[in-house]
Amino acid sequence: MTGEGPSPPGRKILIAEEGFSMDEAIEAVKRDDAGAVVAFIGTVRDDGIDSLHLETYKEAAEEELLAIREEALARFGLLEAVVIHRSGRLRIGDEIVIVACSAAHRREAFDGCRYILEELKRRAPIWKKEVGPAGERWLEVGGDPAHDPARGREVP
Amino acid sequence: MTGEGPSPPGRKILIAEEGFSMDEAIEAVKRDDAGAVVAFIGTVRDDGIDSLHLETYKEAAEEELLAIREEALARFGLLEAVVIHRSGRLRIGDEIVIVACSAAHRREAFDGCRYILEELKRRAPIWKKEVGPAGERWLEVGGDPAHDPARGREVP
Amino acid sequence: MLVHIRAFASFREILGKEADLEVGEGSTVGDLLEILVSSHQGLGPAIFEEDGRLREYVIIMKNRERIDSLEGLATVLEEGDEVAILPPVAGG
Amino acid sequence: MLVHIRAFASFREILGKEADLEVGEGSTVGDLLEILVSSHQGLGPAIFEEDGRLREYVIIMKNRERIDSLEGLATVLEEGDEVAILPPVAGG
Repeated sequence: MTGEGPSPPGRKILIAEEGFSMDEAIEAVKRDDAGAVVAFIGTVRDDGIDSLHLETYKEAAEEELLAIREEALARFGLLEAVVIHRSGRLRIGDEIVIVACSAAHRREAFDGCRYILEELKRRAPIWKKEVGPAGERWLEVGGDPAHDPARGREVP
Repeated sequence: MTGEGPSPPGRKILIAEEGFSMDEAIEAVKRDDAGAVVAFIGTVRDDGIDSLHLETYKEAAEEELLAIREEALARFGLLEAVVIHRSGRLRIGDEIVIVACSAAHRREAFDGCRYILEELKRRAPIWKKEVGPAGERWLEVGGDPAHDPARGREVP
Repeated sequence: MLVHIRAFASFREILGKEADLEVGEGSTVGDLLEILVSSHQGLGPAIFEEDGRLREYVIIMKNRERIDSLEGLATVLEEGDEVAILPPVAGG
Repeated sequence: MLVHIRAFASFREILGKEADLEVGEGSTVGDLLEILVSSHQGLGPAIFEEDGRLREYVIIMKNRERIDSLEGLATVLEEGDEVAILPPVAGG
């Protein structure tokens, strides 16, 4: 299921210890029958912090991301989807995550990308600790209060 | 208004005669105060065509794209936005357009990107001609057979 | 006086890409289109309804501004104006 | 029998990253958590409500499956099981 495609390292889902190439992730979802690619890139925002430490339950996170990806492919008619999430220590501006999706048309690509992102935040066992002048702080809530998982499950 | 930023060629809006770098467009919208980047990439879908010819009223298209970009910055609180649209002859899989937006949070980045894309399709003086085995055909509305022209004319 | 005409996509295939056209002082956009229609077969039905109104999806610009936001077909032309005739757009 | 314990983020700071723990045959996830609570100060209030139920946002997994979809705290453990204790997630 994860071994069929091109880079990033031939995998659709990756918890990455190192930085990743946005171009490669986008190239990996392009297909001749797709007219639309939507990519979300989350970056470390300067909120007065020095760095962000990402901790993951790697095996469980990859399983969850694979499941979320499969759901999105089926529910939104995506043609391809790649998710890469960093772990480890990041600095301001570094990429945390990329969710890249392709579809025949733009609506599915937007909706599928957003679904994967919201479900990732809600379900994937990943944690963030902000490290700043005032000390360290675990961020405890990742989900968007406006996101309704039930609604997200419907094919639009 | 267009000269302040980094590449692509220092401009936020571009009608490009040649292929463009997706990575450069995305890098151009990244900012330390942004936590989210959303990029839409439209590509030539294989609908049994040989090539797609893009014709633009370049000066008017750039003015319109600049206006749409300014609207999106103001309405969605985007921190940065770059739009590059190809003109000329394209083949299956080639990039037609990239709309890259950054914002503090993902919701604004998604909504702003989608707004720019829909307004571009509705308002920018750009036309597509499909060239295939059956001859040539101008696409007269939106280029997307699933797209409803009446709905497409409304501000989304 | 001379005005500059530009046409795009399917209208370009009827009218040619661009041209300068001599029109009388005080001519309107409507006057200009009548001249073009009379000299280019197929243009009339392409841009006008049977009752003579401009088709809804046809865009005419004077100096890159839609004539809808000026005085429509009654918009008066001046020396050197650029008039563009645009079929429905299809970018993105 | 030995079970493997993993803890993450704020719970890792209380429990340590991972450890093997000896528990009696037939022990449940609830039994295991009681042992951990009794030996790690601060863990009890972090994962349990005052009435002894697991806090809603705390996730316990056995072999990477949430105990919610097994038998909850009554889920029986076997030799070599991996039990993970997760605070609210915050990825993306």
